[in-house]
Amino acid sequence: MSFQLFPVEASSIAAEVDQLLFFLIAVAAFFTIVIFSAIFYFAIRYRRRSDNELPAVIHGSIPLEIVWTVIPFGLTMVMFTWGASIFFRERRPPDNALPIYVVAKQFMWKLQHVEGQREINELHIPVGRPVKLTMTSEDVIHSFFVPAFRTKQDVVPGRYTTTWFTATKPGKYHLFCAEYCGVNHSGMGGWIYAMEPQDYQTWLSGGTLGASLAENGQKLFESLACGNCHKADGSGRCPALGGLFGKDVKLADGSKATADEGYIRESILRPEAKIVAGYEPSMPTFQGLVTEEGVLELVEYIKSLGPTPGAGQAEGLTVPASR
Amino acid sequence: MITAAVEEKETYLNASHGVKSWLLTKDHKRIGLLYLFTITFFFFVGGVFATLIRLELLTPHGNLVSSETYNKLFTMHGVVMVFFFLIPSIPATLGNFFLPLMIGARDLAFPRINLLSWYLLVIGGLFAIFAMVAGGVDTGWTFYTPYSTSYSNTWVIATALGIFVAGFSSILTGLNFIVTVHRMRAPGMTWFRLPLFVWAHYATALIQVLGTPVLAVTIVLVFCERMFHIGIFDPALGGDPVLFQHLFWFYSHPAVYIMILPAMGVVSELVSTFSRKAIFGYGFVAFASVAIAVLGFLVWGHHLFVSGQSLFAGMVFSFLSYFVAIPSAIKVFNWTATLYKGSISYATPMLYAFGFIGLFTIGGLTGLFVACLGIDVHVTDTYFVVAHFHYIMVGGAIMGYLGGLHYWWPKITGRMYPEGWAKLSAGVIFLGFNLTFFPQFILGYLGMPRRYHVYPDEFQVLHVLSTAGASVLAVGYLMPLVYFIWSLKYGAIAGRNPWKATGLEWQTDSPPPVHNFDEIPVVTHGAYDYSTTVGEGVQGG
Amino acid sequence: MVSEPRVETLALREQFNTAEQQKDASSLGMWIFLITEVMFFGGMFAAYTVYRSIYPGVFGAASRTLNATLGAINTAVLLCSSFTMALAVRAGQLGRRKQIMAFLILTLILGMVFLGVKGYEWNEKYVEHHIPGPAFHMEGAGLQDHAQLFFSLYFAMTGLHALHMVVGAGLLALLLYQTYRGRFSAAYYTPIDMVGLYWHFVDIIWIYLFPLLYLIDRHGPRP
Amino acid sequence: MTTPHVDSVKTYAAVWIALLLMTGLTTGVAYIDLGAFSVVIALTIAACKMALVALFFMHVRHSTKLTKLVVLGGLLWLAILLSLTMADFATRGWLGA
Repeated sequence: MSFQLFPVEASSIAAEVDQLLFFLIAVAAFFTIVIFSAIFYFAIRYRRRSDNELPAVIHGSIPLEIVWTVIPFGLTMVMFTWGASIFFRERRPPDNALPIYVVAKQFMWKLQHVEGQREINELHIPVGRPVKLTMTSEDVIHSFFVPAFRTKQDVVPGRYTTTWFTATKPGKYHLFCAEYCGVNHSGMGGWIYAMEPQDYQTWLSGGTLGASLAENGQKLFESLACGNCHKADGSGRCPALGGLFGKDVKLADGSKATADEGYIRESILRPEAKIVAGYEPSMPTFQGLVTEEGVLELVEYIKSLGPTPGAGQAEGLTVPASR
Repeated sequence: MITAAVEEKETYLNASHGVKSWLLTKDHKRIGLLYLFTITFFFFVGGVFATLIRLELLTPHGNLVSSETYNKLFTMHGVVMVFFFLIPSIPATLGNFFLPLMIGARDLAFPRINLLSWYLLVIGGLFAIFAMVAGGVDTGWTFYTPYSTSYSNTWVIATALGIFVAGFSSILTGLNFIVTVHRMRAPGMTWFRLPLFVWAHYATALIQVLGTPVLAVTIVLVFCERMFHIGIFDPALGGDPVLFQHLFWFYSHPAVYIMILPAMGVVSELVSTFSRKAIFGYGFVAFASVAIAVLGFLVWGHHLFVSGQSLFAGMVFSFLSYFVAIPSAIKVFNWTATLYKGSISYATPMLYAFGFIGLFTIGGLTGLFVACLGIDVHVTDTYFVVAHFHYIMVGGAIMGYLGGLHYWWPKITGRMYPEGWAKLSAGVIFLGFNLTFFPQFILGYLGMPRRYHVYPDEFQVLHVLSTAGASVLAVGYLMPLVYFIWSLKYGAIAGRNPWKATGLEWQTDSPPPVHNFDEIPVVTHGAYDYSTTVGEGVQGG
Repeated sequence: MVSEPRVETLALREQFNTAEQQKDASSLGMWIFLITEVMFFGGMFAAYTVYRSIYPGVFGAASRTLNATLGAINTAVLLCSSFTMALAVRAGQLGRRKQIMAFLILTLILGMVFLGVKGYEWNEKYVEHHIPGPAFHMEGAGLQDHAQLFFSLYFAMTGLHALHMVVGAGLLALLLYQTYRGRFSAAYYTPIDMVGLYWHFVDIIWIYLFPLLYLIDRHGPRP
Repeated sequence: MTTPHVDSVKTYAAVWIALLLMTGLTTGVAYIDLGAFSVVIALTIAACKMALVALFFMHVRHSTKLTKLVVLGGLLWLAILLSLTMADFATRGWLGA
């Protein structure tokens, strides 16, 4: 049985979070010491010596009130700004991040690599490269928590949430579910294996390498006969999907939507929620026909589609989304 | 006449007899005692659950109970402690008993509603007890959807109903207090002569009145969703479970201030009485209570930093959260400054006040950690948060409650508690508390998630420390139960004003007569006026 | 005139010093209670606002299936009942027992008409399969799920509103009985005043429910 | 004891007629396509109706400052609930997250 007092720092953000923690500990320790010593000192120095003693009357001091309002306020604003700047970066994945898809369910983590590897309760990642997780849940809310990376994100059914991190140190780290999810909540954990890039490549090419995620998505696309309407040349009843990902889509009600993972997911499961301008709401829902993992494969397939040369772009497609 | 009459003077305790005279009483003092019995019962029920939780966590592999049972234990611990102990604790017992006395009123504005609110708590409690006996509930006290609406197979509805009914008890108490403070003050009792205990309860009442209805309607919606499968929060119908979290925390974050503000009020009284000085910066402390109540409504989203709430909202809520820190800090500094050049007594209530200030300081300062976005992502839903809110809710609220109970025990019963035992138990509680919860900060930062039945081996040492502390704490909590009961018969006769304090409640008999004062006092001084004489109640002229 | 002071003494409870203090306390208590009611409905208004902002189209389509004419008529009925209630309170202020009774009866009748129309509308929903659940179906709107969200909120909001109406009707009946027994006078009519406040508050909730549920997006999606 | 302010039946009737007219107005306007303004107008009319009911029928205009404060406080708290909740839902996807 090992015993530790402080968690390892294994991601690019971990050291920053810890520095902020040390700042907060320093502030907290300072005030704790000030308050505790003042109480001890006063309690002893001014202890009651006779039962009828009447101490001096003091009502207060405006300058003191100002001092102990302004100084803590200044300190808290430092804390806010510092914490928010870390959070801001933690919540915005870089564009070049390695995508991993996560489907959580009671009580397991299902993780898929773009190359097609599937893992359960284990995730292999390379160090030194940002990894972006796109996550959803099949049932209740879960939370993807890797203490060594100082990162955590709830996984919410019905939508995608994302998180990202760059592992800095090869090793084996705890993965926990941090949002209470039912009977076996505490068993819904696993391991993150951070590996040197070449080891990661070896791991990727080893094992039973099936089709890539996009290839699986293509198979699914074909077996569901999506292509009957979503014709590549744009002549179908539904918009062509080539080059769609990341673009802004003009909708029938005049608004715009960015064709990100969440948009594609919604379009498959609730096709009538957002109708592309110029098209009839003719697509049936695929809820119950496609699993969350299947949807992710389709997302990855649509992502992989470049613009079809010569094909008429769907009317709704306009300028590339500006980030 | 005088010697004979003093012995048999009519008090609220002996004015009438029999079970009916208690169960149908409209006297705020008797209702306060009814609450006292009720919440003491729930405190020990919740305590039994806590004990079982800590025993289970002695070993990492879940050897004592099954996961199912463990989940029910922490859920019922939370539900009982929050809704049936902490929220009613100080306001409904000490507040009920002393608020009218402290403002020089004969009773609360609506005595029948006051009795009704006790019955509502009892009925709510019966629902909750039914749920526990029938098989328990396992959603966590937070009832997050869709687990609570679609997945849990336990007694969610009975528990939710219990909380709903108890919520109305809390609303009615708050309503009663607000009207009482506005309309029932004795002649001369201006707002700035009010004891800070009254200010704190006024602020608390605002939260009870403004926040609790939102919890009530949220429970109604959860109830409908579970019963009729309509979707308000159901992602299968396009509902957003995060909306539930917004509505839940709109109440449940301010609810923390329902627990801590009254304790702060108690501590203001204790610090003043036992250093024989006016509270330093009275106006600042008074307004800090109201500020905490108001600002407390603007910060609920800091419970949702990793929930899928927008990045923008996360920043707004973190920013606003820091504003609550300021009035809390003002209070701590002013209490400490009150000690300066005081005449400080080490009576048991003062020991609790010292304990409160120390533990609340730690609890409050760690609040800065969890309000900080960068840190909270890591520590939320871990034992760090568990430790933080226990420092506030146990280290703060319960220390304040016990301090107040010791302070006013002579007034309530007419008897003194045994000082030696009381000091010992205060010390035991302080030590046991810190040993229980300080290790949990470290556990949390290490990454130990909350609500875990089984945990990795490397966390065991800290868990064992925590459980050891919990056993000490349990002994500390049992001691007052014994000596308080003992004192009813054997305690020394207290007299009107054993602490030589200034408040109006000390100017009437102990225990007080049915209508509190033989003659309604006329108030001529502010609270805590120790400028002329010691004791014998200088607030009334 | 002789009986007036007696009534007043009877009604003054022991914790108060004067009848005015007691009246002020009741009125303040009632207003605070109404604020708790605002927050109670506020939770549902928040849910409504959120989902309407996420699904404006479906909410519009679902809203168009409601019968706006009946909604408007019902609004008028409720406003009339508020008017008669206000007159009942006025009659209370003046101590005119017969007028109080007449206006209370009118208010009660109008309240019943409102509930009747509401019941008729709910029955329409049932016939049209617009009640959320497995049998739910809405013509035209492809998004059955989101339309169910609208109707869940519709039933929750109008249902809780109607429940408040029923409670109000009960209070009116109680007032009628008390007025009949000669409990009230110009010196003491606080209960009529308080029930009046409650009744008007329930009216105000409907003043918002009507446009939010019935009138949003009546003209349909724009080209 | 202060005598209550007794409004004339005429005042009540005028308020009543104004309320009925506004109900007709809001229903009528709803059928005119005003885009986003439809909601604004509907809610403005509702607010006016609420003000009339509160000020006249509920006697807020004759009430103590405290009562007025309670009313405004209640509305403010409702606004806090709605606006801070929407601070999340209206800003999903902002800041590129």
